[in-house]
Amino acid sequence: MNPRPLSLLSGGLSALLALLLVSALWDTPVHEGVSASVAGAMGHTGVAHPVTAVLLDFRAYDTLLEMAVVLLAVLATWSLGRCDTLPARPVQGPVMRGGLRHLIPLAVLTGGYLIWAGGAGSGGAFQGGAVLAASGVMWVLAWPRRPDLPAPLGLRVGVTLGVAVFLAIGVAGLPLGPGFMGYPPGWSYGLILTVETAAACSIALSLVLLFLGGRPWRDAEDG
Amino acid sequence: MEAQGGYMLVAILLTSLAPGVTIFFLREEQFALRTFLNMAGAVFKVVLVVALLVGVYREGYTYRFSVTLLPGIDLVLAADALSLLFASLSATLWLVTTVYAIGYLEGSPRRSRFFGFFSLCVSATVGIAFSGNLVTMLIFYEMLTLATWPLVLHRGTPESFRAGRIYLAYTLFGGSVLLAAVVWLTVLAGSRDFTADGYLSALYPEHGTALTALFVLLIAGFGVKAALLPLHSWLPRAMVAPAPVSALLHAVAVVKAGAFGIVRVVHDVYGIPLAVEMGVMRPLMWLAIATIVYGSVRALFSQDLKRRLAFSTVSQVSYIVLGVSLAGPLGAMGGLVHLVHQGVMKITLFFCAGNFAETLGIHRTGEMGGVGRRMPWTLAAFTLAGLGMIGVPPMAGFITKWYLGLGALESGQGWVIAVLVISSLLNAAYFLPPILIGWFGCPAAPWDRERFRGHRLETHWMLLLPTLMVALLALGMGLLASAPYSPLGWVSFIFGVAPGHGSEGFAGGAGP
Amino acid sequence: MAESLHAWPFFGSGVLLFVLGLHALVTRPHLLIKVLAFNVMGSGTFMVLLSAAARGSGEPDPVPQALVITGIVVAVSATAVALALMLRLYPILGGAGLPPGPPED
Amino acid sequence: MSIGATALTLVPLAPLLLALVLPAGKGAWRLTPLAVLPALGAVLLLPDATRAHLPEVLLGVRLALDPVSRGFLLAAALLWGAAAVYARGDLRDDPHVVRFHVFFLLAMAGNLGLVVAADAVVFYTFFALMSLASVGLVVHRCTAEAWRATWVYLGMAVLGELCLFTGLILQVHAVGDPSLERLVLEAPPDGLAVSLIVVGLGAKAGMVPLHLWLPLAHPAAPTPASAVLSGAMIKAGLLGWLYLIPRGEAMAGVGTWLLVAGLAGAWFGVLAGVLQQRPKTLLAYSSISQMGLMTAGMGLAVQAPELGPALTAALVFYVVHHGLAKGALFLGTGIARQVSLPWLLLGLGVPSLALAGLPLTSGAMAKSLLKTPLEATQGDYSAVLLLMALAAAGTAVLMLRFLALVLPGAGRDGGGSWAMRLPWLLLALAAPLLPWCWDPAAAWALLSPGKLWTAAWPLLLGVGVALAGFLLFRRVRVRVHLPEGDLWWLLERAGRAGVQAVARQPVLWRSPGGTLYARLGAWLVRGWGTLQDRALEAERHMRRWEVLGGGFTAWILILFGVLWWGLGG
Amino acid sequence: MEGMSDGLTWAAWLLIVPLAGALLAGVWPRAGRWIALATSVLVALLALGAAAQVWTQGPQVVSLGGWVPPLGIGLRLDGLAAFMLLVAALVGLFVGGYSLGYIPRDGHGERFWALWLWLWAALNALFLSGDVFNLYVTLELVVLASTALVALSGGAAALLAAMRYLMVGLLGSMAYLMGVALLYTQHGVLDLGLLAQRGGEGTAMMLAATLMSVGLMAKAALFPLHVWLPPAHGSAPAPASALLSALVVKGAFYILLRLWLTVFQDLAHPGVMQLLGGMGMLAVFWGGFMSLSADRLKPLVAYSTVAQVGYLFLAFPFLLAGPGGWHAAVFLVAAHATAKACLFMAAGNLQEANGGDDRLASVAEVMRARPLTSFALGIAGASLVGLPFTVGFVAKWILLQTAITSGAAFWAVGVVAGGLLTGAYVFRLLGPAFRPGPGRSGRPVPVLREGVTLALALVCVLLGFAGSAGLRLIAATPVAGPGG
Repeated sequence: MNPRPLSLLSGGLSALLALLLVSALWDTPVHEGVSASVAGAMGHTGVAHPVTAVLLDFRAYDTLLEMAVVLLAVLATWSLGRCDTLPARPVQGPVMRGGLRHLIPLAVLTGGYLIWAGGAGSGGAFQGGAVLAASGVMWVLAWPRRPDLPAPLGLRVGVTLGVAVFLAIGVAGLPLGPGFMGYPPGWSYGLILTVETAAACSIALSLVLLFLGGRPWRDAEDG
Repeated sequence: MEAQGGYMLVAILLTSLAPGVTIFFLREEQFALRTFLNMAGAVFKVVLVVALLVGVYREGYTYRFSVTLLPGIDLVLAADALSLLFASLSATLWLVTTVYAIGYLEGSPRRSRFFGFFSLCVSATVGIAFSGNLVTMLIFYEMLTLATWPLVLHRGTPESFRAGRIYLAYTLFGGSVLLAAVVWLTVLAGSRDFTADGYLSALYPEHGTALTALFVLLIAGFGVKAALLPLHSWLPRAMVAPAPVSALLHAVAVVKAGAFGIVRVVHDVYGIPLAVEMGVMRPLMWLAIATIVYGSVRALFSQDLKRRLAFSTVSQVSYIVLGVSLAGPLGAMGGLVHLVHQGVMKITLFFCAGNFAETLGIHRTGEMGGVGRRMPWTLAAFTLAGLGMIGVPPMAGFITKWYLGLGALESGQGWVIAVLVISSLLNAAYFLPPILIGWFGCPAAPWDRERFRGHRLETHWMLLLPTLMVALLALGMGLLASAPYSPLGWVSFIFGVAPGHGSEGFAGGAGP
Repeated sequence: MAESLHAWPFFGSGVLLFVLGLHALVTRPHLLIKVLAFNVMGSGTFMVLLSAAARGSGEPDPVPQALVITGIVVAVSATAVALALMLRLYPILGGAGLPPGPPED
Repeated sequence: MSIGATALTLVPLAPLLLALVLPAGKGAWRLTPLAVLPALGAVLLLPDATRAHLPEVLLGVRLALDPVSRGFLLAAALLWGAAAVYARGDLRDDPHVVRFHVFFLLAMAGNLGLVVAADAVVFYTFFALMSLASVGLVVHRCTAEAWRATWVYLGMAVLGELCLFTGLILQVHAVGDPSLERLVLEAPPDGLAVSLIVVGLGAKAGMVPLHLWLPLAHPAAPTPASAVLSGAMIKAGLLGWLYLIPRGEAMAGVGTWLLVAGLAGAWFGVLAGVLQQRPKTLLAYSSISQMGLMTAGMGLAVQAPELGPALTAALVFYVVHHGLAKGALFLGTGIARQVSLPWLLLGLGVPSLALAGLPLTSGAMAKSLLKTPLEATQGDYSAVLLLMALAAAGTAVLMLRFLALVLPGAGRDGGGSWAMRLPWLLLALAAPLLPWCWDPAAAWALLSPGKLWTAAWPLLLGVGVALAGFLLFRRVRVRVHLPEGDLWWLLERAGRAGVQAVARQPVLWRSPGGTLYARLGAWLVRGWGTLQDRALEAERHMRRWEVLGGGFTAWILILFGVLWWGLGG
Repeated sequence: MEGMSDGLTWAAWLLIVPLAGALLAGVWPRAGRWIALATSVLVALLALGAAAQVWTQGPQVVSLGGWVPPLGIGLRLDGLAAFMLLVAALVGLFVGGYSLGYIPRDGHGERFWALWLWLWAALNALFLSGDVFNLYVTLELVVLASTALVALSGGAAALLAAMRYLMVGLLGSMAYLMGVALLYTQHGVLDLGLLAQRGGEGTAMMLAATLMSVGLMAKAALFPLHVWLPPAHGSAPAPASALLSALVVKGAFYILLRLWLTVFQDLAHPGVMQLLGGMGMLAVFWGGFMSLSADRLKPLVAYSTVAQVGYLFLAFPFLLAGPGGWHAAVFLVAAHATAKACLFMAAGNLQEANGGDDRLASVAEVMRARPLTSFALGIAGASLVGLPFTVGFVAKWILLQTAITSGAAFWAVGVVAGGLLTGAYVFRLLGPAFRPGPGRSGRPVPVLREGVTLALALVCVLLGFAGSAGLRLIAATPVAGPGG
């Protein structure tokens, strides 16, 4: 079938689906969802901001798996092969480099603040990590020679750090705290903070490596 | 007697299973070890079966072994008189056929594979014989398909592949139908052991149609291997297999498994009274009669010797079904005793066919002229077995015909004797001519592939000895029919009738 | 019903994004567009989730927000793997569109 | 097992064992005559009503010796002995001598066994053994004529056996016990069963419509074989009738039927015999005629139960007489060319005239024994007696025709060992001596003038007719020649024509499904091929991304539709 | 229902060990092979322990981090989950053993271990998770790990197959996520148990059910959406395709079954169930038919997976048949997983021995010279067809029994006909082994690999006797409503 009628058909079907979705959502009841019980249990989390509490305390297991997804993505891209030299067309001229020389420290600072602010307001590991990753990417783009990244082992440890720390703390919850992925009472704020910083660093490193799109080092066999 | 010695049954199964599996992994040239394993397994199995025979006959022990397969469904091995009849047949004939096969396949390739599957097949047959309920029988029944398919393909020629494909199509179809039927029956009546007069009578009134449909499915499932009329055409095609395969499988193991299954279903699942009440016996009899006549007619017109024997098997196995469908003790005795007699006689015929083919390269009945001069002993065995098939006394075939006749009269269908007569006539028409031209004719053309010329014996001793042994066995079964350990004696023991003088109530007459 | 009314534009746009993404994913052969379409569908779903959270009278329910954050991160990593694969496929397919039939495997 | 019982079992067992031993030993076939000794011993020494019972063998074997079977056994034993001795000389240098003697001994065992059998199953077993073994004798020479005779004989033997089997099984079921005594007494007058038995045994006894194999088999078989075939084996049919046909009023129909068939056989035998060219065929027709008389006697015995015992005794004597005389004639014909005329005249003349009923010979006594009970009772059997007498005359004509055929060839080849002459002469002597040693009183009674005349006039009439016939044919020079196996010759021709007619129709012979199967097979294979291509095409089509994605959306809508419809939207 | 602490420990450790193993293998790939072996043995023992726990104390819902479900995430350690964990552990153990001989020791091979352990961790998380959104994340983990495994062999076909697999996977996940969003909008709760209690039959619930079901059917390769499976499983390395066919496809089916047993049980209308069953039957015949016409070993086995998945979907029409109707299909998962894994391993052996070419004609020669692998192929094939003495026979028996007790006899006919079709293509696979002519043993294949393949085939036979135990374990699943 040439594309013409097929796209029409798919368009029609999608429109129909849209109508269904709207009609379904139209008569869904309004409810407070879980926010009431979240507010109620905030006291024990040692964190002020409810989203961070949900993310890192109530549904900590989700976040662990989510960070695992990022790590697995990196491993998957590495298993596809080596990344070619980047970028295809380096950015010439002093403006980029000059600007970046001031911008990157600022970005790192904001990232750090975001991680810290996560405890009380909106922010946290992922947001901070994202900003750090952005600065990393800009740095890689600006200085196009082979990026002098740390040795493969270092990279691997760095990427795995976030998940490893979170898992270690989760396992510690078994004997000490209220079971797996539970923080021992009173310790939750400190632990959440460590998890957040480790997660932020790992995510930042992972995103930069994902941007590179392959193994940034020469393996034994791909000569 | 409480059930004990269940492990004896497992031991009997293992006597062929264990050597079978080990033989698979032997290299081709480990000839001595393979022969030893084969023979040891066969002899040991016969010894165990004899021990069982004595146990059941003299002390009346019951042997039972069960392992749970599914909640409410067990794998049960039980040795009652009927199962011992079939088991002893398979055990003795396996011993004989192993010797024959070793002689027949001397120097041919892939013998480890052959003997491996050969032993698996016998363990499946013995498993069917000793199975205590329908589920176990179904399991061994399908295992038999798996074990026999490679044997049909053994030669690897294109037509053996075609035969294998057809064989597989039929038997897999039969297996599936049987599986569906057994599951349905288990759902209806639970998986219960075989009992003397069946265990379905309680269900009859309200599950009437279901039971009839089930009966049809069960008979169709077993009928495939028993080569009943519409499902028989795999048997003549499977004749491309080597002689020992067609001898043991298509004369004894496979075909008898089907017939044995039908006997079990009619006697021990439905029970004769229920089957008669449901009115399924009459169509079964008509099916058996149609197969008998059709088989004999096709045999008459087929020139190839083994194909003729195959069609004769198709017709002869339906004697057993006819006997069972006569719904009387005498008819059933005739059918059951034919289970053994036909096995022994047919295996003699196949051995002789194998000898003719192997020694003189004779494949067609027309080429049998003057064989009597060159291979008198084999032709004598062929004559004995041929006369037995026709039902000439004192051979074993006559005993069957006699009891079937009496059974027919006893159940009021006297006209069935006409069928027996027609079938004997047809048998005579296709067995006597080859025998006659064998003894008195002269060879049309010189035998091209003549082997063993000038040997002391007319052919390899491992081919001749088994042939003569089974021929004498066939004669003995006929001649000494009333002895307690003869098939007729054992069948009378099964039905609790005094052996001899096939009419009820007539004591065997005190010896002088 | 009043509260759900004022959330209507967000539900509507969420659904619209989802459907547009689906349509583009289905019809456009170009791999990059497919990956983008996949992200559009993702954001459409997240929009629906967030508008469900924002419907309430008080401040929005935190759980959907956490779900959305997790969803975004997962979407990013999936997109990254898809792009890496696409880069590897580019020389093989000689164009970024999925071939009509399968290469004779 | 008492001595009597062992002796009785040895009667059939001796030839069986010898037959099994024969192929092994080099010259063992020379011992064949010894196999008869147990039978002779049993006839002479064993008392009446000796019983033997082997419960283990077959379905319980029972043997017995009673006056009737003693007579038959005597005839069989003497005849088989003589033939065996004759065969030693006749077939000495035949290449297949061992094979002949094996089948000879098996047939002997069958014959002797069925005579002493006291159980229906045993009778049937030995009957089957005898008829199948004798096939080996008939086909021995492997000439075209022999094969033709064999196929006919085999076909009729198998048919006869099966009829007998069915009849027997019906009777045994009715009575519930296969022992012959009870069968004869208690068997219900079941028309079907009895007629099957009559037909089954009739095929062996050469009853008229079923006699076709006799004239074919006798010339084809070697001399000793045809002697025994005609002398002893066809008597088995008569013996079977005696054992198995129940007596009683209800059997009157069967009786008359037998009588008519018997007389017809007697006459047919004579008429067809006279027109034959070869002496052995002539003798075959003479056997048919004699058996016809005996069947008639049997019919009378069945019809009139009160005459039963007397007639049975007469039949027994008749069997012995005919057996020995016919045996002598056959053996004589065999060596006619090596014997000088006077010996031949004596050796053949006496038995042939005895057959015709010459006074002072066993023939006269046999016929008179047969007639006296008829004359004695009040029923008027005059018509039957007349016909019998005329048949006797016919036999006389036949015998003279036989002598005319055989005597000219006397002494041509010379030689001929004593081993062949002795048994022949011995049998020939039996004709005059038999009445005296059987029943001297009756033999004396025969000498009375009345009895002499009743025996003599049919003979004289026969001689007169023979002379007239001889003169007529000499002048007219017409060669009337009836082909051997009269009716069979017609059947064969009709059969061959029928087969050719069928073969010409192409439709019938091509296997019905031939082309149909081939076409069906080809169509199936083609269909399968196209189906596979279309499926692969559909699969490749479905693999395109647009189709997959579109299918996905469509699938969502379909499922939602079904849910909506199902849950009552 | 509140789980005692040991319920949580078993479930937790079943998540922690594979995750830790995956992390270690990721960081230290050179020692990946030994880490993987240790992890697989450990996880197998844990799975046995969990099964024993469920067998004795019965099913448990365990809340993570001490937060009770509406707030926190609950793990469901019941009969169904324990059974699937056992199957995953069994297949994982044997695939591990097999991979020791399959994966080369050089750099390229090392990545397999980490990806495999990630897949195993993801599957364990998937089987245990009791939260709808958490299932989404585990599904994503499975998709990424599987894509990487498919793309591992690096050929053009493999990369394209991986891409197509990823696309379908993501499309399915996105539809699933929209379903989750609808559920949350409707009920505001994510835990399976709580959602089941709320139930409801509004359009939102219906649409959520549709979206999630179709998404999962795409990932489980049910008939119309199966086209990505044959190239993916065909071109992946043997241990990878064994895992994909035996476990990954079953994961999607597991979630679908879980949803229809709990969340959507009110929607389980006979019409829908018959539709799903019907598509299952279509898949059986289409898969069987395509296997018959495949001329290479791996596509033939891959299409056979498409067919066998069809059998699994028979669970849905039996859902309404009465209590425990769906147990038969779940037991079939075990039967198919073991048989299919063994078939793929044997196919791998033969392909490598035949120098990478797996055309049926040329593989036959190698078959004849390798009795061990052909024997394993025979037994696994027999188990697939459902011939006696194999776990396949027991599975087919229970399936037929349920079909007949549920009164819908035509499913029984479908199962039997499907069995015949399976028989056709399995014996087409085995046929060449009996052709005459010399066998060519081809390239050397490590004995360990052939040994492991045969061992798994023998496990297929041994499991045949575990029928009643398996059923009893599956039955320990608390399900309210019809499917209970």
